[in-house]
Amino acid sequence: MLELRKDIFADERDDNLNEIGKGTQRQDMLGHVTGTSSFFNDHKLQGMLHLKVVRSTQAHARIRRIDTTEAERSAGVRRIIRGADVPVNLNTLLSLINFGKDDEPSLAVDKVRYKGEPIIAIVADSEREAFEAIAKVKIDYEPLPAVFDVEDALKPGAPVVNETYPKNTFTYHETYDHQRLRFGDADAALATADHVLEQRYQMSPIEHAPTETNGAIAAPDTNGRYVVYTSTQALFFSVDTCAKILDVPSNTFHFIGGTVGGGFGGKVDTLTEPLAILGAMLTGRPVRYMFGREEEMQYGPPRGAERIYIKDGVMRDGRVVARKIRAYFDSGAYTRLSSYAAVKCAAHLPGPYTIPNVYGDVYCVFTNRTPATAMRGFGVTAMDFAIECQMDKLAHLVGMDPMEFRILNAYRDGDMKAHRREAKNTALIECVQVAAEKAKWPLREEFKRASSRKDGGGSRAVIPPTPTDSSRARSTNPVQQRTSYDRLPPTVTREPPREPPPTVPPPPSPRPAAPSHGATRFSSVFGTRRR
Amino acid sequence: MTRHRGRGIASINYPIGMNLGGDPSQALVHSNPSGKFTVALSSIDLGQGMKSVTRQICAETLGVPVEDVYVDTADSDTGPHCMGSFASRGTHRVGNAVMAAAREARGVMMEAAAEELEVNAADLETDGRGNIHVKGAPHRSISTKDVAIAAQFKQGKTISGRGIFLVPLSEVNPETGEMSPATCYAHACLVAEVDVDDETGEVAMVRMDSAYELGRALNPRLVEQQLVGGAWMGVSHALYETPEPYYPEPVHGPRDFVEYLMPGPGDICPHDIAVLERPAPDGPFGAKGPGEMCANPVLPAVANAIFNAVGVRIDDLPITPEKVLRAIKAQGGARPQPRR
Amino acid sequence: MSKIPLQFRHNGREVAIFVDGGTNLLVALRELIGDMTPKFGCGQGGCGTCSVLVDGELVLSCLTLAETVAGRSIETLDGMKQGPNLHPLQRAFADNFAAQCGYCTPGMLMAAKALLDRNPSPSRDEVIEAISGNICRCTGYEPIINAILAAAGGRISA
Amino acid sequence: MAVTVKTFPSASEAAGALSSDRSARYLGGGTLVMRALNEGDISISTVVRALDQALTRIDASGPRITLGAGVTFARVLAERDLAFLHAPARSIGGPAVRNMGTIGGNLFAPTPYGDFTVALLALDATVAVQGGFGARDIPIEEFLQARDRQAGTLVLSVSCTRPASSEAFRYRKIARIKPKGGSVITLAAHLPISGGRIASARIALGSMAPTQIRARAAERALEGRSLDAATVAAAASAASEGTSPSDNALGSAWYRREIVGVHLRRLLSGQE
Repeated sequence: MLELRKDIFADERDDNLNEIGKGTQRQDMLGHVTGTSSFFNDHKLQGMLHLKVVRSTQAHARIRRIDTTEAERSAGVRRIIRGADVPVNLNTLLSLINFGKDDEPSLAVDKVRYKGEPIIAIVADSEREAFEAIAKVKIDYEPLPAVFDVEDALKPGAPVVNETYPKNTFTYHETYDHQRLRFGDADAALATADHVLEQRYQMSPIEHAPTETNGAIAAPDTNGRYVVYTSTQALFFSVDTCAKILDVPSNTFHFIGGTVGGGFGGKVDTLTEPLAILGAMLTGRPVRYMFGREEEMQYGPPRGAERIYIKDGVMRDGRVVARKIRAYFDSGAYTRLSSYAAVKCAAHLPGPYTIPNVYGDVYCVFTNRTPATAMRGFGVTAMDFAIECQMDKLAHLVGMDPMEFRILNAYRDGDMKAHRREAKNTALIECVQVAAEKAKWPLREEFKRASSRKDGGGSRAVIPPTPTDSSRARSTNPVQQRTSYDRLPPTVTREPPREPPPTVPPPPSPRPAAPSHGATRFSSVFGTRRR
Repeated sequence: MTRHRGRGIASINYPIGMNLGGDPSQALVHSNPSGKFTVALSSIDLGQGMKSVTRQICAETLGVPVEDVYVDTADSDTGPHCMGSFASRGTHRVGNAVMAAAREARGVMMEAAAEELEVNAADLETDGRGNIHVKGAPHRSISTKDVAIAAQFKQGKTISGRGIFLVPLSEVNPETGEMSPATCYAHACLVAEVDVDDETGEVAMVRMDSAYELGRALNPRLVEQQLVGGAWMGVSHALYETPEPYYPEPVHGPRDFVEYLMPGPGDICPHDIAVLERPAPDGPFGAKGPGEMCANPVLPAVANAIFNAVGVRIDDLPITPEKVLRAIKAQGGARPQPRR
Repeated sequence: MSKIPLQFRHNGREVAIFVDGGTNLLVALRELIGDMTPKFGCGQGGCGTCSVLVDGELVLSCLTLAETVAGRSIETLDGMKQGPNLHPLQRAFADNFAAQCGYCTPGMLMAAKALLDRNPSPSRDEVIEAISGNICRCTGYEPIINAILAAAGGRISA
Repeated sequence: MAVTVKTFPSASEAAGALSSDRSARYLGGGTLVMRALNEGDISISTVVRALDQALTRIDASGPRITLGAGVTFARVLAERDLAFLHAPARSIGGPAVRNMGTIGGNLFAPTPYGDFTVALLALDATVAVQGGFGARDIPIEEFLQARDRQAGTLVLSVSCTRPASSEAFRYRKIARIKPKGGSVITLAAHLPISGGRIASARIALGSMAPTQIRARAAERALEGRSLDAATVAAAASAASEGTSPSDNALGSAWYRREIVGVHLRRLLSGQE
């Protein structure tokens, strides 16, 4: 049930509108209920071939030899595609906006970096014949030690997952192995806080699980072009990615999509389009490449897992005075979009609260698992879980009602946020008040009277003195991103200085066999009083 | 007594759009000779309602009924560039582009109408039902259809418009993280109520109450779809989902919808939602975007409710019955906290 | 490769096709008949997007060997409309905003039809049971349940 | 190579075809074989079907009931005389799967499937199979132990004795997802009462070992006793004895061992 609270912030709106604000029926509803909405796979093409990929059985291995002779002779096989057949067999998605280095092949050549990585693509008359040919491909692997834990991956001597980033971390600003946020002096504030609470949080990977799996159908079109029916969530992203990988002008392609059976972030990576088009180019026939459900679940990119450590200082009156965060994004074997998730996450710190001292280090870490990508709430969902569990614990620690605790610490108009921009147009307090009202959760009068539009700014608008990390290298003229359309000369790559991993409490074993139940950990640091 | 009830809360905010490459989107709006408009986009509708919300934005801006607008998405030959449908950017970024394009088209439409009515375009207004008339003199009126016919066959005008919306890239200071990550933020607070079985660790959702602030609910039914479905996904993330049940050890990954756990229709609970509207200064009609943040408050609210019910903190997602049971056993039984 | 001739009723119309051995009914309907309303969601029996009715019974077309429907009557969403008018269930789904991406909708509607054809006034629990084999990732199920109850309650006229 | 479908009028001919071809699989309801084909299992190149009406026969009139292997769960649910099997039948899949899936197929369904078979194990069912060498009856326990070696034999029917009362047979599937979810564990209990005391109790468990198994220690705890709180507690605490559950996507071995006693206690004492 949904209720519009038009009474709140009414003075900031003009509600005298014709179409806006109406619950008008969806333009696509009639198509949906009659089954006539056209998804990428709802196109029947004459003589369509089927593409399937041979996936790595190893999490980390050198490929010694690939033998496709028997597969090539298998019935119904039209074409075997190897990495060498891919014109530009190295890419990273955000290279289109010059963010990050090319680090991922379409088809692995000398090494596989996760179980399920595509090595060979087979185009055949039928799916069955493609499956039969897959069984005949022989791949000789030399297994390498694999790393699956983000903190293990940062230890000296850890296996190098992705040689483009030999430290197993994405490189920020050509300098750092993490994205950082510095606002005020968190260490000094922690030293004088009434209570300090340090906790570890672990977000799971998540599969997007759209009911329609990833896929594309590519077909030779008139005048040397290719028509591509696609499930992509980002049409031009996919067009430009295909143009780069296949080394042809982008107007070679006519992409048609726009009606997609759920995405949630899982259909940005342009995994099926390049191989489907290449298959069509090499066979002259329409080619479909659609993930099966197990492929979608295990080898389609998930939301990356995140591990987050939060150390907070809180005063007896409930004011949070310092928040120090270290977060690790598990990017899997390649960058995809996790590099940006870390930036977005750093900007999100310390959550929707005005905390005068904030310190954040956010790492994008490579491990030998399926590369992660964007998902609904990208870069933020896990951090919100951590922050909000932490806020509940802090409220408990100081004996405050958790709703009132949030209102007390909520950011308000005019406050300075940790990424050094003034908070405007805030509404956290009102959300808490209305949710409390709906849930019949009692709030004291002073908290009912609080407002996002009152009592912000002033001393809360100040950027506090922030100590610099003298030990760290300085980058003088940071150029983090430019669009590829800027035609910048390629930037010079420098090795980032390695900083020692900060000392942390030992993480509990991630296996349920030695459970990481929060209870004992929480009680062990519960009430660490400094005075 | 094996089942314990508890309530937990969480409050969050969420940035709208990305700070990547300016995060641009374009739109083209044009009229056919009958005064019916087409919006050409390359943006994707993956269920969130892109076609529908941009249709309403276009109709409102043009001043025509929504039935007179049709949105065509995702053809790279006809739709202009868009970064894509993610990062809660659709309503805000694409909506702004459509608004700009519709404004330009409206300008031409009003000029054409002015020529037909022999008045100054500034003296005209739309009635939202397909007519344009002189302000204060509704009888001096012309239909958008007649305007379109005149523009096409008599005046030689194209009733069309181009729009782009871009937030210039904000460089990130490598030392301090200083940046402008977003121009506006949506907000939410959610209360979750759960039952926890202290012998099995099973958690059942009882109800949710929430308040979401979204700038403006351009279409409350579409907003409701996002918030109800998104909260379901939040419950799913909190209690059920993972493609790696023993993360970081990569074993026993689910292969089908029986092994990949998501709440079924028998696991859902009542959810009472309030929507607040504090318009974003740069949003189309003030709108932000509800698409992603709707799930986020649910995860911690559920975790906090479990603590309230049985006194254990589960900081690892998903909060499986096993983790709850292990924690309860480790503390020597359930310790219900004061009811709230 | 020899093809197997196959004849059945598709939404009231006799159709004849030739299938390969092992072809499932979903492929036969989509690629040989051209009825794109049943969708591929998993091929495993777990999602229900390919649901159709065979002689009035709800089945998963991806797990049905095509040649087993010889001589039988298949209903898909393509045949649900009553002439130019929407079926009450289709109307109810629309009125209740019970579709977002629309990909699960054909299967949901067939599962709902299988229920209402047998049980015109189901309880909420019976509705939940009836759609329990169908995955929806967008809506959270609530609007779908409400739509089916509304259609059953006759609050939606054809 | 496309798949060859061979359809026979009689079960014995189908059994003959199965036993002579290692790549042949019998197609019942399709939930196992068609899924395997869809997912690219190329070890199957022949699909064998039988149109034999005996395979879909239900004989539920007397004290001993017989279900043809091709009987679907939906048909069990439609049969009033089979009320004691309605709970296990309803716990399988959603409506479409129940319209397709068969009693015979369920005997072969790997974990986390095969819940109906848990009920049959508790009921001490007999499985009638036809091999290349003729038909024979096998106790279900023996059948399950040798299940991996049953390729080439065709299940014809399953029979069991009807429980004396609705109280005498209890079934519960513990699933995370409602109303349709994979089994974390599945429990079935047959509790014949003679003179107020339990005689020849059979407790069967699903997902507690590589195949469905009996909880013999729990059965012993019940034997000769009345179903009071102390007896129930004794059976519950013995529930995990002799089990060997595994970790899977739905739960860990540790969790299964922890909760099997709780759920057995609840089942035996009639608690939710």
